[in-house]
Amino acid sequence: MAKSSFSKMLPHPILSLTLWAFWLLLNNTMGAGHIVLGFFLAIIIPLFTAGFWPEKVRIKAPLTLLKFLALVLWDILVANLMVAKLVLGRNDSLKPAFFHIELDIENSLGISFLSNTISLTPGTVSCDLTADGSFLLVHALHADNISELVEHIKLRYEAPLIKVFTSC
Amino acid sequence: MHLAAWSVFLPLIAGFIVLFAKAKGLLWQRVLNLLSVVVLVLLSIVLIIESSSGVHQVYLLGNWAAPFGIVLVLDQLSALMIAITSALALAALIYAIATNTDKQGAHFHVLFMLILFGLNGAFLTGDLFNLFVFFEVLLLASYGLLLHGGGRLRTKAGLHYVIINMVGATLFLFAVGALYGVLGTLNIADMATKVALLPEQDLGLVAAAGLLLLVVFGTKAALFPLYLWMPTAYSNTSASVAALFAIMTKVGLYAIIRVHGTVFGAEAGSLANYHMPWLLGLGMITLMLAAFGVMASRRLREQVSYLVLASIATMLIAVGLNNPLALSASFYYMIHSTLMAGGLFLLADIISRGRGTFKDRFESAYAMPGAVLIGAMFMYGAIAMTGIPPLSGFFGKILILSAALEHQWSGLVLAVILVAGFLMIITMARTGSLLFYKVLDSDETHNPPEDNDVSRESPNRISTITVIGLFALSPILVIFAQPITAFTESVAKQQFDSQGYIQSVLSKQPVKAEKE
Amino acid sequence: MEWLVALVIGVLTASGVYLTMRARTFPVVLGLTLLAYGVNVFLFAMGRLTIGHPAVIDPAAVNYSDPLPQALVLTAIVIAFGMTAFLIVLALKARSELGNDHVDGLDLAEDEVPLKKNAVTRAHEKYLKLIKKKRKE
Amino acid sequence: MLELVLPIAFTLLAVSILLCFLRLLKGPDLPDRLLALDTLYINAIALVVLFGIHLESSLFFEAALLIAVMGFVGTLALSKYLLRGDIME
Amino acid sequence: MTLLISNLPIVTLLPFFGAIFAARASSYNRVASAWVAAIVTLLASALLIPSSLAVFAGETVIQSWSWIPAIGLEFAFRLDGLALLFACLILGIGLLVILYARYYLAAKDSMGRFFAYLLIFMGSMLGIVLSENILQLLVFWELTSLSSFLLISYWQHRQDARDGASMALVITGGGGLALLAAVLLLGNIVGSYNLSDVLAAGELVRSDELYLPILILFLVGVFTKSAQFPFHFWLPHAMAAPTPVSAYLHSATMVKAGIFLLARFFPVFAGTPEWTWLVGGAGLITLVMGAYMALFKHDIKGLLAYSTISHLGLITLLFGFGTHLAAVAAIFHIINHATFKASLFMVAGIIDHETGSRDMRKLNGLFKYMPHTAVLAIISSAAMAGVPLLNGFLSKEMFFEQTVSAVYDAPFMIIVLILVLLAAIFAVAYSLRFIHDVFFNGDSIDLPKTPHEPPTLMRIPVDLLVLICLAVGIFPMFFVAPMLAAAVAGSLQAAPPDYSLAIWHGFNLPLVMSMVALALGVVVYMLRDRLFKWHDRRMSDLDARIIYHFIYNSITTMASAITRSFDKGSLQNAIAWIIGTAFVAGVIGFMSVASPILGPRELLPVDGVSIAAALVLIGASIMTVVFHQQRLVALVMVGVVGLIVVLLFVKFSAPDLALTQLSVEIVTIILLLLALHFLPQTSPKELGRLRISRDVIISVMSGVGVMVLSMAVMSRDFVPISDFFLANAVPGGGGTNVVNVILVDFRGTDTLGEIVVLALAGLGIYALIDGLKLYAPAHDENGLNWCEDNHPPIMQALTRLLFPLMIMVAVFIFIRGHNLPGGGFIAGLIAAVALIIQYLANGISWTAQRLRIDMHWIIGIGLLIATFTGLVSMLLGYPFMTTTYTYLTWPIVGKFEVASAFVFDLGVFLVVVGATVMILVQLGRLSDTSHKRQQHLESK
Amino acid sequence: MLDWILAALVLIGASFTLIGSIGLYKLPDFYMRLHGPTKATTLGVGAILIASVLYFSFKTDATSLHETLVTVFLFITAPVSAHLMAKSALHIKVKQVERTQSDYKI
Ligand code: NA
Ligand code: NA
Repeated sequence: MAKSSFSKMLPHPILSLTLWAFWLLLNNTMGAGHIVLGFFLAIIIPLFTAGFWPEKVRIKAPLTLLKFLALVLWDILVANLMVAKLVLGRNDSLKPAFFHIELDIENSLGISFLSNTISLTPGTVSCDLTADGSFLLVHALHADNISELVEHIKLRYEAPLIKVFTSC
Repeated sequence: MHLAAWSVFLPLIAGFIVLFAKAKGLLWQRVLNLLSVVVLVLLSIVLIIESSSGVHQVYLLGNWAAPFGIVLVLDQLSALMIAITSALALAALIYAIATNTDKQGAHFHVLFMLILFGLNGAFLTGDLFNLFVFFEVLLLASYGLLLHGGGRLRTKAGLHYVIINMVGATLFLFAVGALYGVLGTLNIADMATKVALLPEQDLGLVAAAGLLLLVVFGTKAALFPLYLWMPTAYSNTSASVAALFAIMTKVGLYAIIRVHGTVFGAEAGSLANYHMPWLLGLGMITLMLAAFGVMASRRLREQVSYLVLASIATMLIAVGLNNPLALSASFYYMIHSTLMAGGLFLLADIISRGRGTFKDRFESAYAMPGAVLIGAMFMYGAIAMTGIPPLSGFFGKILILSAALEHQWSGLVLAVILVAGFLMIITMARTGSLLFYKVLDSDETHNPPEDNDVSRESPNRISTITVIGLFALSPILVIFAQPITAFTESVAKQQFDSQGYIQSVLSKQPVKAEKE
Repeated sequence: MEWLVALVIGVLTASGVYLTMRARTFPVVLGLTLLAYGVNVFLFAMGRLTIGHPAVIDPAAVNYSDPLPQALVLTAIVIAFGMTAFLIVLALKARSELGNDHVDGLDLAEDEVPLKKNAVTRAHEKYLKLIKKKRKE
Repeated sequence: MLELVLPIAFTLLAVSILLCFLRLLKGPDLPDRLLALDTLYINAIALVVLFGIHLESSLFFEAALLIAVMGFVGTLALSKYLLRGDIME
Repeated sequence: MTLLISNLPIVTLLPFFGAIFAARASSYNRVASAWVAAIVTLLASALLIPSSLAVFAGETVIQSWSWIPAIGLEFAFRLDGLALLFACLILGIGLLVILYARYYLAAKDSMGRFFAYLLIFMGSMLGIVLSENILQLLVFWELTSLSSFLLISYWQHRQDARDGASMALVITGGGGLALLAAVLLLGNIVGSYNLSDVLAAGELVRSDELYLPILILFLVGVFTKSAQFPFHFWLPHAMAAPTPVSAYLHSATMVKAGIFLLARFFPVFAGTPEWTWLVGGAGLITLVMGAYMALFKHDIKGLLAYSTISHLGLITLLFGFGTHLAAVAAIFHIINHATFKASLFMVAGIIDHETGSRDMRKLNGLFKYMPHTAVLAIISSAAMAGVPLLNGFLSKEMFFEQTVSAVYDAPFMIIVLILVLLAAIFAVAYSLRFIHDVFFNGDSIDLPKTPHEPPTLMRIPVDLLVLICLAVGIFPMFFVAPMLAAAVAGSLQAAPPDYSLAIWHGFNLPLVMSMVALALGVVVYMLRDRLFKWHDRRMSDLDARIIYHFIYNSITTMASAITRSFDKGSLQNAIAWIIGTAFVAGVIGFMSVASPILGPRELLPVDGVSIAAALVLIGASIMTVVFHQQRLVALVMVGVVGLIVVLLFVKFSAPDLALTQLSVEIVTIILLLLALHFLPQTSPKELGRLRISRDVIISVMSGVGVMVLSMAVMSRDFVPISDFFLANAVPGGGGTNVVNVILVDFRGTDTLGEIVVLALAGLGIYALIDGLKLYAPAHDENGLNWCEDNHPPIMQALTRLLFPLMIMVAVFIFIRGHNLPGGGFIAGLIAAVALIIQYLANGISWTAQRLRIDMHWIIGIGLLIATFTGLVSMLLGYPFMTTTYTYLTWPIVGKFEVASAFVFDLGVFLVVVGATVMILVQLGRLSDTSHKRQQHLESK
Repeated sequence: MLDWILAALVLIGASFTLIGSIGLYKLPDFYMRLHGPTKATTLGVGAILIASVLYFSFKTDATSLHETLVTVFLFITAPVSAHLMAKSALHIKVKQVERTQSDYKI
């Protein structure tokens, strides 16, 4: 009973936490007033938006997530340098490619994270997701070996994401 | 002065109460709306009495002194405008309810209340940008009302109306902006004091902005060559809206009197009254073109629209004559023409309904039900509107003409007004003859088709009475011409006293905070 | 810098005016949007241009940009948005009532070249016919 | 040092937005123009933040934030338009 | 006694009130209307008696009340001899006509309408003759035109009646307006509109430089009303009226109104060469032409109409002579003509009534069927022809006498004499024709009815009138002298000259002329067959009506042409006019003062980014124009423009504007996309080079104009009121963001108006979309089917993630608005966009299920909050919208501000969210309803 | 030192933003152009934002971290836009360069 009313009050605790932090970041302050205000907002806003989050977000392995994020940030840095080189160089030597990645991840937020990651990292952009959510179409700016690339993505990004997101 | 402010806020509050009442059903909305309009009518009478002292009553919105805050200013002219608006609104509303016009689409009553909010606000505000805002309020409400009910021609007319007014709004902002950029203020009274002190090298900009503003107001007032929106808009909307719209052109005229009259009044140095010749000249052209339009009309509603155009042109001429007597005459004429135009639009609708599938087209139709009464009313309205004795139109015209005698263009003014009047008279005679005399003979070969008979509506008692109610004001204007002209003279005198307005606005002090 | 802004205002106005005078509703809406941009910048510029002095009171600040035109422009932007929204919906209404998107309700004005019929226009024509038929019934 | 670099940075950004604009003009397809618009939005964020540094003012931060939050909505809607015609269904 | 000091207005207004009763009475009893009319007439006559006695005693009765003092309009009446004479004619003949009409009207004619109109006319006519104030006279003058219109068109189903009526109205109404101008100018010279003053100011008027224009305008009024050349042609067409009307209006009274004015204003205008030439000339031509035309009319009423024209010409000519004696003759002839012509018309009516025809070629030998009527007709005609012992003879003799004496004064007037004689000859001829051709001359041909005598009571009015003709003709001194003397005195405003009313003045030139006229008249009539043939061949085409119709049609055509060429119903045209005018106005305004274009203000330096951004903006703006036919591309271009405008606001220290512009920009793009789906994707190409060049010129001009204007302002210094806002924002408004404080406090009413606009847009759009169904394309332009994937899952997932964050941002922006850039409006837009993204990504139904709020309520509550925040201050004795703020200190939280403006801003926030979401979602739903309809249609 | 770091960050940021635009401008087909902005700009903007964080944290007495939010939003939204643009381009069959290797035919 108490638990259910708590979960009604706080349908998405992680979200609330995020929002609280978010609020303090927004205001660029750790002032007492904003800590209190942010706290209330972090409770109220999820209540209002609860309906828009049909499935509960559970993050199983927060540490993995953090590691994953750091990895991605690094990759983005690398990607930038790489793309810069490709862009500034002779473009007719580029070997662009379209290819599908068969997905093992099922959680939609997870798929989205994967898709974003792909788009943000080395020379790839996620272009389409098949209707059943089982294949992601990716475009690569320059791909020497497509299957290697697919493997790389699956191992480096999909695997940790599967760990983090459990589907309901 | 709280009362004057209430004439603005009452329709606003009523507006959203009516919006909430939507859930309760149309009857509630009707009752609430009627009640509010009746209160407005009573309120406006009180305002006229209150303002008759000749003192400008100034209301500091937000308790900020002019020119920093927005002020509402009640003088005799604004009280008069509010009164005319309320009276017209009452008639239009009753007619709309009687003919179930309000059922033809959503939110009629809310729009109706909010247009009154915009109108009364525009009549009271003493701030140029705030005038813009109230203009936009009343315009957007008017878009909704104009389009209410839908239909091919109405939609097209609405499209034109909306786009032209959006262009107008843009011009308005250009003008306000330029005036602010030079004078550094938005308050009309403050602008006047600043213009009077402006160095020669900045005067050209103010002059340009002033004329630009004249174009804006001229568009609203339907001045040549800016009036093209007007006949189609008025002739294609629903009758009660057209009747209410009879006030819309007067808003433009009012704005010219208020803004240009104050900012470019007698004390404005080399720009004093520099807009007047334009008003007079363009007013005369408008009048002639309106008379031609009356002749060229192919539908009754169109014709009535051109008659209204002619009446506004006549007023513009009177204002352009720039003397107190002429201005007084234009106010007398405004009271007359606004109410008569409203009545005539409603009557045109009754006629159109009575003629079945022939509507208001100028073709011979079968005699309409109640033709004798309606015909008599039509004749009455035409007499009033074209300025034939013994109704008020004639007296209004005489007032204007005798005020024109001293003007250097008197001959031309006389000629234009009389010739235009003549053309309208003969055309209206032709119209009446066509609508009521030259009816198809249902006995002979042209038996009215069955379904045609069905679509011919007998005049609804309440709607007929509404028209009669408006028309009955014409003889009152004639019989009580003495007190009424005395009143309009006093209104005009107050307008010529720009200094009085300026002093009152700028000297009003905010309410001091009470001691703790 | 003022010349640049004046030029911008001028170009926005000219483009806006030209589009506003087009015969089809959608370009007119775009024209009015540009015109609104133009007049908003104009109105804003009437408070004179200032760089780096937003009108937010700060004890350290030496001067401020003129806040009044900014407030006016804010109001004007909102109003223009309301008007544009109304107009575009009205344009749809007009298309439904008039059967085309010409501002005067003409299928094809005298000085217009008919468009090549494409899949959509053909389907639309068919649809209009269907409606007509239904109205007759 | 910063004072020296900022004008250069601004110049780079100026060239950048001009390049975006050229793509916008050239197209050839709608997605190209769309991409150019999207890139302009991102350039604008850089410009605004840099401008804030230049003026030593944080009053422009929200402008950058809002461009990041809402700038993509236009792209979203335009893409959806190409996909479905009907963007809200 | 009050009756006696106000009997004149009562006499005048009585018929008007009587008209109401007459109109109502007919519903009770057919004849009741006639009774009402008769009683009213008798009553009015009785009321006039006391004042009449005073008049005969040499007084002028004036009764006046103030009316519109500003212009000198008084409610004023005057009875002198002239007025009395006319009042007697109006009432006396009126009574006879009422009696006559009661029998004349057919069973199916509406009695009520007829007598009501007749009474209105009677009152108007009385008003003309009894008015002391000439403006008031004009009121009645126009009323006679109006009532004449109604009476002529009484048989409204007849084309000739309608045409005749409108022609009469055009001519007499137009003349009335000319008269109005004359009266206004006259009053302006004299300084009063009262007749007493005007009549006393003849000298002043005649010496004024405007005398001739005024005279001409005055005479246009007179001539139109009294059917003088060249305005005579309406009168014959007015004969379409029922005959009592012709008898009353178009012979006895209304057409005499012009003549009345000649008599009335004789002391003011007469005695100048201009007067003589204009009045005399018109009278002479009318006299001769009317007499000639009368002979050739086969319709008996036509004959009488032209005869009337001719006699009116005669009277006019007499006034034109300008001498007092001539005026006496004129006034005398007015009386005589009224009596014999009224009786003749009544006879014509009887003939028409009893035979069903008025064509003299058919009517013959009626004497044997209606001898009594015939005798009456013979006597009246004789009077008309000027046969001795009848009244017509007396005045005609006086007329000849005046003509002869004019010849003595100026020998060339012999031409006038000859013409006058010619007219007299024709008068005899047509009088003879009226008798001979109708009552004798063999048998009738094809008459619809078998003729017989009329009912006795219908004949009695004729009997009485004929009796008067005889009485005056034989005993003029007894029957007419006092009246005539009084009338002459009233007209001349002086003692009457010496004149004699004796039947026998000795054997003089006038008598010879009479004899010659009688003799030659008979001869002319005998030669009529040849004359008719000659007339038909040569003269029948001569008809002023043709010219009238030509002018009338030309004016109508011109009016249409002008109207259609200006008001083409083209929006593009209208906008071009407005913008063109604005440009011209701006330029003229600027040029009207010699101001330099640029001011002395120091300008800001330019930098590279600004140039680049400006280039992008300008380029995108121009590309919008270039690509406007490819709408989606143009829309993208507009998006670019909007973005650069955001940057411009950032650059020039307007963060609030930047935020607002950005949010609005996004919403606008969505809005336009939603709409574009239902519109064609391309516009047709335009060929009209002329139009395009015109538009380019207008646009470039306005662009340059605006650029110069903005540069002119920006290069000048100014002193704005804004320092006040900067100084008072914190102490007075409690906020550091001055722009926001202006919006919610200093100028809160603007913001209130602004949210009302937004609310109205929402409601208006709701109303527009209500029931709107459009064609929603099933595939794109190229025939490509839409993508199956309506809610791409990646977009779905990430936008849901964004939702709470965006709401947080909205709250953030809202709360800080009072002190830092932001505020309710921007926050509202962010929240709205947050919601709209959900609609975009997840679909309407999905989102609506999770957001069960009617946006109407949000709007309403928002307005309510905003307004009531304003109203609360009124309760505390402050003006509307007065704000207040205070600082609170709470534990943990610390010190924070509470401001009423904040609540107001909350109202703003709600309205913005409500209206924006409502607008977009309404549009979004459109496709659903449209699709359903399409399926429905296709399934049929 | 800070000054140098700031300068470097600003310069890196601006350069990468420019490179993104260069890619947008010069790459041969739409799909390839897509890569420029989505990557280069993230780093470009990111670097400038970090510069801003450092700048305001050290120049003023309060730490300024709110710039990170811009990055957060950008990392969420920019790839979504790219994804949708690509999807729509595929849908309307925007051409790809001949040499594109593909297990997928437009
Ligand atoms: Na004044
Ligand atoms: Na939709």
